[in-house]
Amino acid sequence: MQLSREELLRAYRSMCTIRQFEERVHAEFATGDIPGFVHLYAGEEASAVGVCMNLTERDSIASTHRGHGHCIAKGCDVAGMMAEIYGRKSGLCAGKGGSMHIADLDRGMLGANGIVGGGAPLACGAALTAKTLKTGAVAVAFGGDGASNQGTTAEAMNLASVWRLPVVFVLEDNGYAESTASAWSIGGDPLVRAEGFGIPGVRVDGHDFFAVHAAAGEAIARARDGGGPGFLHLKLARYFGHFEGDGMTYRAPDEVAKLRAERDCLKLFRRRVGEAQLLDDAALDAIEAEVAAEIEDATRRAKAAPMPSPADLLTDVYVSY
Amino acid sequence: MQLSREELLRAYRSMCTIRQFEERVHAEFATGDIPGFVHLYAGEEASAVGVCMNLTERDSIASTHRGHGHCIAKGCDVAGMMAEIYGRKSGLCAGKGGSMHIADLDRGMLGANGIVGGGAPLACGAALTAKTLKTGAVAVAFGGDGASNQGTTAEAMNLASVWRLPVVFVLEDNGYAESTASAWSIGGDPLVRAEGFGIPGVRVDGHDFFAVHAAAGEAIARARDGGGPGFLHLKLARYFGHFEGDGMTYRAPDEVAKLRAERDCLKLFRRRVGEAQLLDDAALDAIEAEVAAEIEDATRRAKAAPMPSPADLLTDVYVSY
Amino acid sequence: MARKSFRQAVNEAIRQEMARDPRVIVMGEDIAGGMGAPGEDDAWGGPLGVTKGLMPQFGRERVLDTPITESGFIGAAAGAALTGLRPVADLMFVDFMGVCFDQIFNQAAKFKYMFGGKARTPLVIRTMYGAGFRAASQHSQCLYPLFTHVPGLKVVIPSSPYEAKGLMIEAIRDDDPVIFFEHKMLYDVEDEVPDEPYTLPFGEANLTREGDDATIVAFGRMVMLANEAADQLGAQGISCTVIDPRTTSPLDIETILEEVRATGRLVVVDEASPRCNMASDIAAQVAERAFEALKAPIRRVSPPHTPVPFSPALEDLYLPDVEKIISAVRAVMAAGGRKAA
Amino acid sequence: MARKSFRQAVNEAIRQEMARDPRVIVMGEDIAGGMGAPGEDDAWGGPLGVTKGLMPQFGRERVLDTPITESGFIGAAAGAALTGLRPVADLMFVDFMGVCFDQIFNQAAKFKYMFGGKARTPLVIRTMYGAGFRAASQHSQCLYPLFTHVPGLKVVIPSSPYEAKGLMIEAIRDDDPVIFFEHKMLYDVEDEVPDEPYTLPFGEANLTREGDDATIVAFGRMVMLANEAADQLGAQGISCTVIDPRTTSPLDIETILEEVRATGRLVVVDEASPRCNMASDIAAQVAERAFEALKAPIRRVSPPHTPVPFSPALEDLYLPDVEKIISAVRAVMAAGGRKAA
Ligand SMILES: Cc1ncc(C[n+]2csc(CCOP(=O)(O)OP(=O)(O)O)c2C)c(N)n1
Ligand SMILES: Cc1ncc(C[n+]2csc(CCOP(=O)(O)OP(=O)(O)O)c2C)c(N)n1
Ligand SMILES: [Mg+2]
Ligand SMILES: [Mg+2]
Repeated sequence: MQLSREELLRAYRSMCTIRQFEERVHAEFATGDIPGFVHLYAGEEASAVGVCMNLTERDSIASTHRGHGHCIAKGCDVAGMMAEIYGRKSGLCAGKGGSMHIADLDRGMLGANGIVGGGAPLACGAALTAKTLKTGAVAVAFGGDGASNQGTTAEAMNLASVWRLPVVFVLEDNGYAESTASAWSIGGDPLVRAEGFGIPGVRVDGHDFFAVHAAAGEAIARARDGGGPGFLHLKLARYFGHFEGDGMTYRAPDEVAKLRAERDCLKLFRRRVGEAQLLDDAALDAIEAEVAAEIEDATRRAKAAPMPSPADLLTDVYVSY
Repeated sequence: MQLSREELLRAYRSMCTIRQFEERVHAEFATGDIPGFVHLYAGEEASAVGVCMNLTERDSIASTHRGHGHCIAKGCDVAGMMAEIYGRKSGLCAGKGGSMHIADLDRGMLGANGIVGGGAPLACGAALTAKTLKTGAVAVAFGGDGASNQGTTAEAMNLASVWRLPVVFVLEDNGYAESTASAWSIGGDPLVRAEGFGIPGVRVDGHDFFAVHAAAGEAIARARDGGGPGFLHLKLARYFGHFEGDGMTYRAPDEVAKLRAERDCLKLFRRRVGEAQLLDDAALDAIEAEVAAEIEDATRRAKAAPMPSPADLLTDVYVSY
Repeated sequence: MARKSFRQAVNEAIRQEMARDPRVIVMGEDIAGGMGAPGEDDAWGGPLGVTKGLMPQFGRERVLDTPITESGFIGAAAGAALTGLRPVADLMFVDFMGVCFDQIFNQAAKFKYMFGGKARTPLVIRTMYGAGFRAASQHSQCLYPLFTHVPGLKVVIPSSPYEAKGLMIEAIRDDDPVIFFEHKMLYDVEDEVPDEPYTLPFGEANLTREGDDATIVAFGRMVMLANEAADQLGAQGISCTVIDPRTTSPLDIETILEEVRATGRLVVVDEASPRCNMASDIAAQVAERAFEALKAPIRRVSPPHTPVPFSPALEDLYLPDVEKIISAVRAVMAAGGRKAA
Repeated sequence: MARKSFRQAVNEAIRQEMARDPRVIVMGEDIAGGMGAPGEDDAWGGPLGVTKGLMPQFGRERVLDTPITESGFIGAAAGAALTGLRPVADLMFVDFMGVCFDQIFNQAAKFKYMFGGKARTPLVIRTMYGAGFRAASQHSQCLYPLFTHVPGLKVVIPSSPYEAKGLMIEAIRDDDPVIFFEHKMLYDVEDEVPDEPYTLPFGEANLTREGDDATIVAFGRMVMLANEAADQLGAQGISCTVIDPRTTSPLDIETILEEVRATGRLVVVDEASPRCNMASDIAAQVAERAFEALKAPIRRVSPPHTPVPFSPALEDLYLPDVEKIISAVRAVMAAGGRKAA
């Protein structure tokens, strides 16, 4: 499928926004201002954006602890996200959720998730809603290589298969679950597993936006047309530690530097659109500058925003009680 | 592997014991004397016996809610089992466990299990003990087609694969989980799933004792030799309802009659050893008669045995407290 | 109005709500039954027949059998609730919560709070609980205290067919996740149950007996036993109030406090394991808020701290019964004398 | 004897027991760390470094990294315990219990009873709990009431490095399944901890303060706060006994009753969600068994019935603190006047 110029610009903006957002959170975290556990998505942008470019607001995604990228790709407000990460009342979740629980149901973003493997069943639920109410929507479940071993993932895939749900499972295999290599933790091959559940799958270079976009597009279109679930195994990499504060002693010393130099999804995107003369550098640079301003603004506003008030502690537990 | 005459007699005795035990429990249940939920194994004898003939007392098995056959094949005392099913103090579990929780750790029988999919992780644990203490033992996890979809099964298989545990997973696919057909509930193919976890598997006619025995023997020997886990997909059938009291409206009216006539594992065994002139009818008939006496005796004793005493209610919760 | 069993009452409630609202769906293992089997059309309707007849009426698109994957389908129910359906999911026995609790207590229960109020999770989880069936340690537990502990969940424990219908309809119409406990020994109990739909509010206790001497609070099947105990005690000149809170979360503590203030004596009957259970919860709240009114120690009638035994001889001993309730009431009647502050 | 952090105390206890007994093994996600990774030998030792150094000393055969499959490996630990090992399994955060509770509460906890006494399950599950880390709703819960509820489990909640070491060694030597709760905000707390191995018995409470006016019972990190409250109150002329029960199952209720009989006033401080928690459990037991001695209502200091909020501003409000404990003690001191029986 050929992307329009406008779509390409949108894709680049989205990837750029994720990258700059994460680099900024990384820097701010180091100052000690950002509380709690923060897992950054930088390096994996082609996955979130490549997949979500195929979705509309009616479609749903279930995300992971490493959810900022998925949020941005699904259209969540960046200022609201930053405020949330700072625990402010103006945050997307009013400061109650934090980095690991950002959600925006109006945009079909069903939440980051602090429980590894927690999202796949939820995505099946969203797909079931679509199927039952015949809305034509689809759902996507993002999950890591670590999550791919969790029983909930297997259950969700089997359920999706027998119910023929319009859901696509996206395995973001970034090589590690915390400090554990996916080459060790995954006995066998995820593609074969998917086949074992009766789900067609494909392995894709997760650094390549175009490859992800095409493969996801196919699986999503099939799901939308009633063809049942699909599966993508994306090989990619994260640039930062498992969480902020991780010294990454388990990685090879030059691993990230090499990845940034040779396999960076933004660079690959630029090269590709440049070579094909689809977009020029000026347009892309302009986007980067706009995004930088947006992130700067979001950060400034988040820092200045008020904390929740004491009364907020007790609200939002139930609709009624 | 060629079985000796003595081994063949032992196999037949074991299968016969299971069959007659289950037919008797079925009859006694109908009188209303046996309390609780009872799931009978009749029809599946070739699986339990074909597998367990390859095991010694040092080896462990983890079983299911449909555990009587596994218990007998692993050498549990039949009178103790019957007394347990009647809730008597002389039962194998002192009347505290009942049909769904019969265990005999001295014989490596780690328990029937009321939780579908509960046994596979436990078998991994027994295999880990064997591996860590270098005992040379192996473990077997029995599970049904229903259990094969449970996340715990997937987790256990992956764990066994990456830890290279000496464990064999035996999927007893009797066509149904309660009233649900396995042809529907299993999306995809269990053999492919096993391969997806990096575990070699084989599909076997579960009515054929010799086929099961050979396939299990191979997987168990490989596991024992450090070759890692194995998987068997056995196609077989149960003769009674899911539990006693089940009207089986979901099965075809003549399904069980046909199976009994054409695919009965005891009949197939007799035919096979007769044709090959390994055992004669007289020897097999003698075994049947001996088993009948044993079951009669076990049942009579169970009915006459005293119930646990009130003090038993509070014991056996902890080793010390 | 007609006599209906607890089983029929639950069935009728779901049926009427499904007819009223197309977003109500039902799912679970063998909940219709027979999926993919030769006798697909004449199947179980749940292992104890509670949902029988729903599938023929509403079809397999709204009455969904599932594979044995509780995390998968309970999670799917949570996700469906978050996105516009009103699922009634069946956790066959509450004892199976251990394979799917995460989707209940970390996901469904917390969406609204974690997402800053913007979620709505109209999910009902039906589940069977309780001892007496000779179903042994892994199929006889109560476990509602574990769910009551969790902020974000509502917990409903009907004690009769009438309550079952009204509370189930309320549960389905409620916009929060509700865990609905059905005692397996109550299914055949019969009662007058109105034919038309009706609701019973959550957090409003029901007084099944009124008396002056002692207050008995009981849950689920224990309410029947408490009534029987009160009746026997009444014949002996001790008059008891019996309170059925109907829901443990929210809990109508105000009614309990009021009645305890009137009688000065409290016995709580709870079939759940004794540590951190509903009996402790209520005793603690009363010891804090109606302390001045108490004339005697608060007595709890619960099973011992052991798994549920299989043998009928032991299970009968294990369970609270009318005798044990009567002797607890007699004990609070006999007690007295305390230091003044 | 040297000053050691809580983290070091736990590490040393496990290390010494592994050295003493070859059947002791350790397993969990990243518990050694780096499995299959380039820097395999210089890895985490657990996400917060608690088990760092065990793998270099004992090798990967006894310090086993696992895939993210809690049911799988916790179940494997239970099976290994049943067959001759003494595993120490790491459930990284207790919040993850929802994906593996079955293997804990239906399997490990019940083997002995279901099997008629013939099993032994020397399993330790270490797990991190508690709020204060800004880790939000799914990584900040206490949940020990849920485990305390379950017959067959023992539940240990050390309040200091000294307790952590002695209780961990006891846990590893114990023949029943033990859930060992480590508060993530305690890891850096330091204390004098003997170098040699020692044990602290289960079911024996520790009195960290002695006083005449009121009794405070607190668990885990709350003991520190209770001590601080008692010290401040002491300076103001109110002298408190502080009891650290150390284990909630078994619970040393006798010591609590004895102290309450002496002071007549009880405050229970429990970081767990307020419904069916340890504060209710203890309040209920005391209201039943030391009722005559009580001079005031029993007060519980617990968080509100909400998930743990992320925002520091809210989390600080959510948690019990010294102020709240002091005002609860003041309230029980001020209370008085009750009807005589
Ligand atoms: C059920 C559960 N187990 C463990 C954890 C702790 N944990 C958080 S992230 C993580 C690693 C996840 O790895 P992966 O799925 O590959 O995602 P990645 O971090 O690489 O994006 C672990 C073990 C958790 N949050 N939930
Ligand atoms: C976790 C769990 N879910 C559901 C059940 C209820 N249940 C008991 S047996 C059974 C069917 C099991 O089917 P299968 O694994 O094929 O074994 P079979 O009964 O055919 O031997 C079900 C659903 C259970 N005991 N545990
Ligand atoms: Mg990863
Ligand atoms: Mg089956």
